[in-house]
Amino acid sequence: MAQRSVMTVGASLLVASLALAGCGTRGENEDTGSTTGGDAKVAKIGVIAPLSGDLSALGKGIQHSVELAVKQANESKAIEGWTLEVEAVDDEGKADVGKNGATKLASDDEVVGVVGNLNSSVSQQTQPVFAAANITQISPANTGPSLTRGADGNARPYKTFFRTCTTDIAQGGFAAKFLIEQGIKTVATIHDKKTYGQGLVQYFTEAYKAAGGTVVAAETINPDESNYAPVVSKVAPSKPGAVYYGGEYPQAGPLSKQMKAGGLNVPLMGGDGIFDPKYIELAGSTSNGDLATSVGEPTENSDAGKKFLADYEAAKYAEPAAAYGGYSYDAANAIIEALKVSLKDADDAKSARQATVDAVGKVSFDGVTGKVSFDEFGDTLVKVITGYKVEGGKWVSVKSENVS
Amino acid sequence: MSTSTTDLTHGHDDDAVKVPLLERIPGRGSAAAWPLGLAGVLILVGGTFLSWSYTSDVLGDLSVDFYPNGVQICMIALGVAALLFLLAHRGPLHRFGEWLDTAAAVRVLGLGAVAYMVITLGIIAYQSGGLVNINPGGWISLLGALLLAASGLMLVSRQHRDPLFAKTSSWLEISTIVVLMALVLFGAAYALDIGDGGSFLLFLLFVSAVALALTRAGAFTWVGLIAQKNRPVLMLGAFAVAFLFPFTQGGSDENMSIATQVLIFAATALGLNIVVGLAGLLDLGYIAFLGAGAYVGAVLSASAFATIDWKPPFIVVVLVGALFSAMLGLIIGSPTLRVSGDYLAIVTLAFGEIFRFTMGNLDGSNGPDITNGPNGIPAIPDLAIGSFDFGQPHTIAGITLGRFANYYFLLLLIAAIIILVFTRLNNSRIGRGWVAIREDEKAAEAMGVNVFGLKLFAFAGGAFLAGMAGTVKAHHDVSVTPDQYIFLESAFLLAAIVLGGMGTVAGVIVGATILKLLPEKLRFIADYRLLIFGLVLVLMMRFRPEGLIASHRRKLEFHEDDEELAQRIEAVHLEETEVKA
Amino acid sequence: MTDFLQQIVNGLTIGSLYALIAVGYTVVYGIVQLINFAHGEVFMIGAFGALATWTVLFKGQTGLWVLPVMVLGAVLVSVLTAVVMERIAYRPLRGAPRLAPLITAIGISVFLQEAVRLFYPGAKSKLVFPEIDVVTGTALSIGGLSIQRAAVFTVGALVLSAALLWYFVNRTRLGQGMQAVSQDPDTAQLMGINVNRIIVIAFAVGAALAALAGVAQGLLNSNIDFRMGFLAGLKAFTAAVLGGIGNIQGAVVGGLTLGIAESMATQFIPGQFGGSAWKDVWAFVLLILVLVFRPQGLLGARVVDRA
Amino acid sequence: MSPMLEVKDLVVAYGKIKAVKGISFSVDEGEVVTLIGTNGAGKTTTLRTISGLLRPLSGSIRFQGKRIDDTPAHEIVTLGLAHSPEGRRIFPRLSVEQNLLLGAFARRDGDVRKDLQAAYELFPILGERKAQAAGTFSGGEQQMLAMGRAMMSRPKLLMLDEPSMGLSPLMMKTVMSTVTTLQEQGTTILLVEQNAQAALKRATKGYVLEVGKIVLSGSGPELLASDDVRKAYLGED
Amino acid sequence: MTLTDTPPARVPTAVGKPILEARGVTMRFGGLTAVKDVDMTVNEGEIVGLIGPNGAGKTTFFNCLTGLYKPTEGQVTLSGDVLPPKPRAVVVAGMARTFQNIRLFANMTALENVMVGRYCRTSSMALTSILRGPKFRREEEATRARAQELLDFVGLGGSTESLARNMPYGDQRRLEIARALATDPKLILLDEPTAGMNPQETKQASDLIFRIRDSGLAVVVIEHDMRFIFNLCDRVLCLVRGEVLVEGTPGEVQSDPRVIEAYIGGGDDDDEDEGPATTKETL
Repeated sequence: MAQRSVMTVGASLLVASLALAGCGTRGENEDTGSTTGGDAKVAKIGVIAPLSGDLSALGKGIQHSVELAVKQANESKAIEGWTLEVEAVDDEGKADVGKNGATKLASDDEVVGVVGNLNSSVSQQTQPVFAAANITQISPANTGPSLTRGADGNARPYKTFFRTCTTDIAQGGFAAKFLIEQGIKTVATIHDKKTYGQGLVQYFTEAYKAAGGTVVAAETINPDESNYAPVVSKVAPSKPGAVYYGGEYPQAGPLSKQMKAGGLNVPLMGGDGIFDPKYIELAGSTSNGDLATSVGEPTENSDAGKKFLADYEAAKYAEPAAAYGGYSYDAANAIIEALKVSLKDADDAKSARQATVDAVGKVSFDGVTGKVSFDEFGDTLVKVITGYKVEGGKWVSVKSENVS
Repeated sequence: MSTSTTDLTHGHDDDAVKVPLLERIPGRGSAAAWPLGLAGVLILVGGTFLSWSYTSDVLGDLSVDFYPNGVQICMIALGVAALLFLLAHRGPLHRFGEWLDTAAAVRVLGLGAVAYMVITLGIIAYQSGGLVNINPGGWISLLGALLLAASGLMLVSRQHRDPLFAKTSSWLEISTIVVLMALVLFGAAYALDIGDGGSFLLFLLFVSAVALALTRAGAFTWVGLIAQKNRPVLMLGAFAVAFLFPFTQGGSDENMSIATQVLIFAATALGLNIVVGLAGLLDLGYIAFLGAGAYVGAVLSASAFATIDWKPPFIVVVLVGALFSAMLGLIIGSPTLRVSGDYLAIVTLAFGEIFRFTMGNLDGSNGPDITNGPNGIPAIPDLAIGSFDFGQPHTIAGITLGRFANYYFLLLLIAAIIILVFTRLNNSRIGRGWVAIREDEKAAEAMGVNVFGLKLFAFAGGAFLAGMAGTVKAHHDVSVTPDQYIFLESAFLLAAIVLGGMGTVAGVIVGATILKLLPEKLRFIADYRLLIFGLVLVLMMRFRPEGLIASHRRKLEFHEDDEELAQRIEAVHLEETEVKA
Repeated sequence: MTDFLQQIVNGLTIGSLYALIAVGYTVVYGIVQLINFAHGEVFMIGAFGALATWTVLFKGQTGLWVLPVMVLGAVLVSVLTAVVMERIAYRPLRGAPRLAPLITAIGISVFLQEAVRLFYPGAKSKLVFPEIDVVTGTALSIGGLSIQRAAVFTVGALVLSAALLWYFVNRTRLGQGMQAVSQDPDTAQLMGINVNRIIVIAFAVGAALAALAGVAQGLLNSNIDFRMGFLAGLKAFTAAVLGGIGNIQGAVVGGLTLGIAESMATQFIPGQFGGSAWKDVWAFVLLILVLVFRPQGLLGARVVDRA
Repeated sequence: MSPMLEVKDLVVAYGKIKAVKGISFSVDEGEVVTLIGTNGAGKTTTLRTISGLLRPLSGSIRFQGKRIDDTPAHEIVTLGLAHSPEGRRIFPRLSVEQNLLLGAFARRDGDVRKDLQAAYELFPILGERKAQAAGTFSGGEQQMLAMGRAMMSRPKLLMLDEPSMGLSPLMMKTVMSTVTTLQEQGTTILLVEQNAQAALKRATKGYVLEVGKIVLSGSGPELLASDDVRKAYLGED
Repeated sequence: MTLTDTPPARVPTAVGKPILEARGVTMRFGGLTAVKDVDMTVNEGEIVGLIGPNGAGKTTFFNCLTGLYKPTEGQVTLSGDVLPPKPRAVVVAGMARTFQNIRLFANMTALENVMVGRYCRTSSMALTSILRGPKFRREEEATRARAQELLDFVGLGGSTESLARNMPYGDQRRLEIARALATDPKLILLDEPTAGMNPQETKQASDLIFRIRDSGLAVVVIEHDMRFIFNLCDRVLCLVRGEVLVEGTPGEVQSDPRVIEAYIGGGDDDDEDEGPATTKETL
């Protein structure tokens, strides 16, 4: 019987507490942390980049640069009545993860624009997701021409996709001219069989041949390996004046070192993928004279660039801005510029998406990497490329040129 | 409690180790245990109605009195479950208690509740900067959980009958299945909706505590039996749940994107399960067959980057992709299936790498231009079957279903086909042949089983199914690139099978879901994901090599020396045959 | 002709690396019939062990005398990893179905890679391996051939280890015990040989050579990264199978053969399917062909199938 | 004096199948004890359990008074119990001398060389071909090697499993006479043989095993004279 | 062919035409001759025993018969057709076997084990199995029925659903025989069918073998248990050191001094030297 009574007590207690629960009040979204006051509407700028895994250093730089731009915009109350927020999503550098992330961003009604992705192969899968949701996507790093120009080079596949970096065509062309000007008429090309590297070498080769140079050898390496002696040995007998490498610094550095150790004592030239201090570290002391191209004026040369670097420093982010920080900052600002127009009369963020896409196409302002504006394909109009050379263990800019 | 000394004769295989430890607990078997448990439940549940946290931004919002949020509701549910078991142990529900090891269930629930509370309070303290931020409700619930755990440890299992032999009416069975299915649907939808990782983790803990308690109590033995008995109902229910799932998403594609990937992954893993789980062949390059299908799908699509001008209808593409994949399976299989197990694993691994390199090379400069090399084939248009465009949202019964939901249904169909092939082959002459080969290849050969033919068939058949899934994947993904088909993906597929359970459909689906869903939901551990993955593989092989939901036979194969297990499984089998007859 | 010889030199260099790693596969397989998939990771960890030793003890030093200490550090770390791995993960699985240790091996492999990536400072990207006087620097030029100094180190390491290993296996008591266990573990026990200990020693010997290979690769390529073990391990396994798994001489011959085959494929396979883009494909095709037509490998004896 | 080897109620099983079903026997110092019986009677299983390769399900094994049923195989050798297994099981890819030295693996003393000489004296053929790979030897030579190898551990008790299996009569004689020699030199021997007559002739004690049980025991000559043994081996009714 | 429960008969049935003929079978491994020039004929309805001491080459000879080895010289014919050296082809041709150490599919039930034996006599392939048409159902039903019939025949009708690994030793032996019978053989080879059995089980085994013979099959038995083999067989071959030493009726073989010598063993004191010392058998 004792059990029975315990039961009754228990049951009545339960009922009582449930009744009490009905009377409870749970505040509607108490915005305690908000600084801009309760009535500001929220629009989000997404970041989609590899935030974990081996590319995370680059991805985090993108994320923080966007955060910096948004923070500055909020501080200056750039858009009246709206607060901007950053929603960062990890794509791990993988297409399917990236697609999930893109879908997640697209399902968030407050997201109007996105900065990303880092990898072209991921963008290929996120483009349609953002396009279907009318969300502006600006990549700070995708250099593959077909992303904006389609298979035939003249049909824009997704109206929502823009980029602040230049394409492989511009870099390859500049590099070709640069080498010819230096009097190097024969070149061996090597690339890593990845989208970026292969594209770069392809457009370089076209431009180089057109400018009268000869490609004496064309090879590839496997980026998972780090011994390139067989390739170097194969290339060396053709006696090239330089090696043009399509790929990134983790392979380019050791390649440069092994080239020189293997008796191929000519400069290695590459694109923005090798324009990194780590390249010099990996390539060692024999890298003096190696060449690279990068997009835009040297960041530390322009006032905007200097300010960006100083601000970034001041914000004390855990990771450095890295290679794509400037482009990401410009991309975020391009979206913010567009939002100034599109959000003006909008009731909510979602309804402003189409207007934002339209407005981004028309922005024009001076950014960290030069003038920011887009052509009819969504490519950046300003195609300033700078050539760099390794001198005394540092990248030193040699010349800049607008190649458009 | 006169039977307290002889209660542990009931043979769960690992009880033997745990008994001495348990028996050393002070107060074990005392009469206070049961009321202590009740008190624990009351305090526990009572605590959930009070605020747990001072700040409002941790784990949703735990700062409001008399308004439990999701995290607290899970705790209430846990308490209610413990209450039911306590009442079944002694009290109004004792009729059920006769069939169940109620003490074990209370023990698991109690310990689970403690873990749950400790983690919750830990998260609150960590995220809001100190233990001060924990409000009294949290401490009260923790106290309740501790009492419940103590009660569970002190309770002694009564002599109970094996639920295997419980005879139940069919309405009870069918309604149990329906309720379980509904819970699965509800739970899945709820879990997917949880935004932050902490809450998701806690929900997982809650689900596993309840599941473990039911297992410990022996309830799953009975569930397994009625599932066998009412197989059609179960299958129907499972598909109904899977079919209804998109409708719970309120038109949002966020989770559907994940769901489609889970399905692609699960379908592929099911295909691999034919090779590994049924035929016992280790394939470490299986992703290549999915890739072969995807490339066929891409090359024959209307993408501007496609290199072949033939644009057949999709159904033809599916067949071509599947056949192409199967052909690759034959090419790699026929010379190498004669080599022994380990070697085969390496050969398939090498084949997977060859596939990836080749796809990266066939770009016009290092080979004929077929795959566009590393750039892959992007911009693959959405499928359109008849007038149904998979790219466009459709509205059904007032609920909008987006692009991914469309693909979800198609993939569900493909998964259903693969499941059908899997189960029917398993229960046929061919399936028996495979088991025989796994058990003793030489004896199988000596009994006239066509060992080589059956292995080759498994290999090519598995490849066929993966190729089929691949063609859909190409359209679903929009682009096909070689870097999606790396070795790690094959390892993941294998892991899905190993984690879930070799040779079972449910196991593989569970495994695939875990491997695809957890990383998405637990993004805060993203960087440690692979580390944990590696560790889990090692631990699984050490402690539960047959996987979470293993087929009986596989379980036995991994426990060659366990005679008790063999007896138990035979008893289950006999009961099942009897029930079916 | 110079091209040919140059590629032979390159092939021998890479082949020596493969051979050093392959010995580990072969020794362990010979004794427990286990493909220790995680052996490539032991090699990687050796390289990191050497780098860590240098960073902690000698940062900035380039003297040749540093090298032996680095090698020692590498060997210690690798051997420790291998022994712990055997004890914790493999030993409990002895007698389990073949699938279990193989999957365990994949798990360990992923785990070790990730552990290094996450917990070794800076290991998320490639790390620069220190330059050491005499063994790195400008290549030697002999009759038009360019020979990297580190290549001399690598080949030398292989020759020396092969000689020591030969001595160990054939002339020492433990080595004899090891041979006995590999031929007949049951009977070996009857001789008073502690089989568990021999298995640990086999893992340790393989790990020591892999560590040496790790140092050699660091010196050769001047950088190391946490992923270097996967492909190297796979190639080394291929080499072990090529030579006849379980056979130590076979591992050496197989490694050198594979290395030379790869560099030859880079240079001499003409047309679209040649060049370095296809060399890995040819290496794996070679593996498959060997397994199909000579499963016992180049030097292995056919094992009589006891019914 | 307690027996040198004492086996009590030994039960050994492979999974569910019991191969040895509770046998007891003992070997005294200086004896030659033989276990005879048909295939599958459990003789080899018994020896493998004594030497630690198999673990008994129940029962005890004592060697010189010390229980050894829980001792690992490689330690049992060091106690002075050597086992020359069925089918010789020499290490085929090692030389004769290497094989012999492995027999002394567990020993730490310096007399190994001396024993090596003793083995070569006992089996001159081994001395003549000490560098040859053992796998190239004929069955009889392999058997000699196996016995020599077992003797290298200086055993107090030597267990021989089917030493005459598959040998020519001439070889068989040599092998069996070696058993006698060893006994004369003071080694206690536990012999498992199918050639019952040869075995019983030398045995001080014999046990007949059938399906895992001892069905008959007695002194060698007793058993040899027994009708039951004849029946067991030739099915004479 | 049907197997019926006829009572065991000690009397040999009428001997029919030869089923299995081995002619001059020789098997060498490297330099060692394991089996030398062995002839053996087995006629319909006959039980032939194969005896010999350990290491006499019985198992090697057996493997030559069952297609595991291809004899170095000589050939084996079954009903006039030369047997291909493939175990599976041998089964299809009509010769089934059991194993010395039981090799059942341990984690399958008794019924499933026997159903595997039906594999080579059934034909439903993938598509049939997936679509489950009437043909599949019929065949599956027939397989099941036949397997049950065979289980009943060997006396395991009550253990249909037991796991093979859970069955007692004697039952496992019988199950192995049932599985072999399921392949519809003309001849069945039993490799030490009573090893490890107690006398009662041995008796049951010989009854079973008689019943198999009575149903029209030829039987070859390898055994060590002499009582068993001399009770059972119509004819016995004694193999010593790879050669046929004696062939004849049980009575003849039993009383042959050479057999006694080979078994109980000519001690080393007997100076009688016979058989070439060159033939050796190793592992």
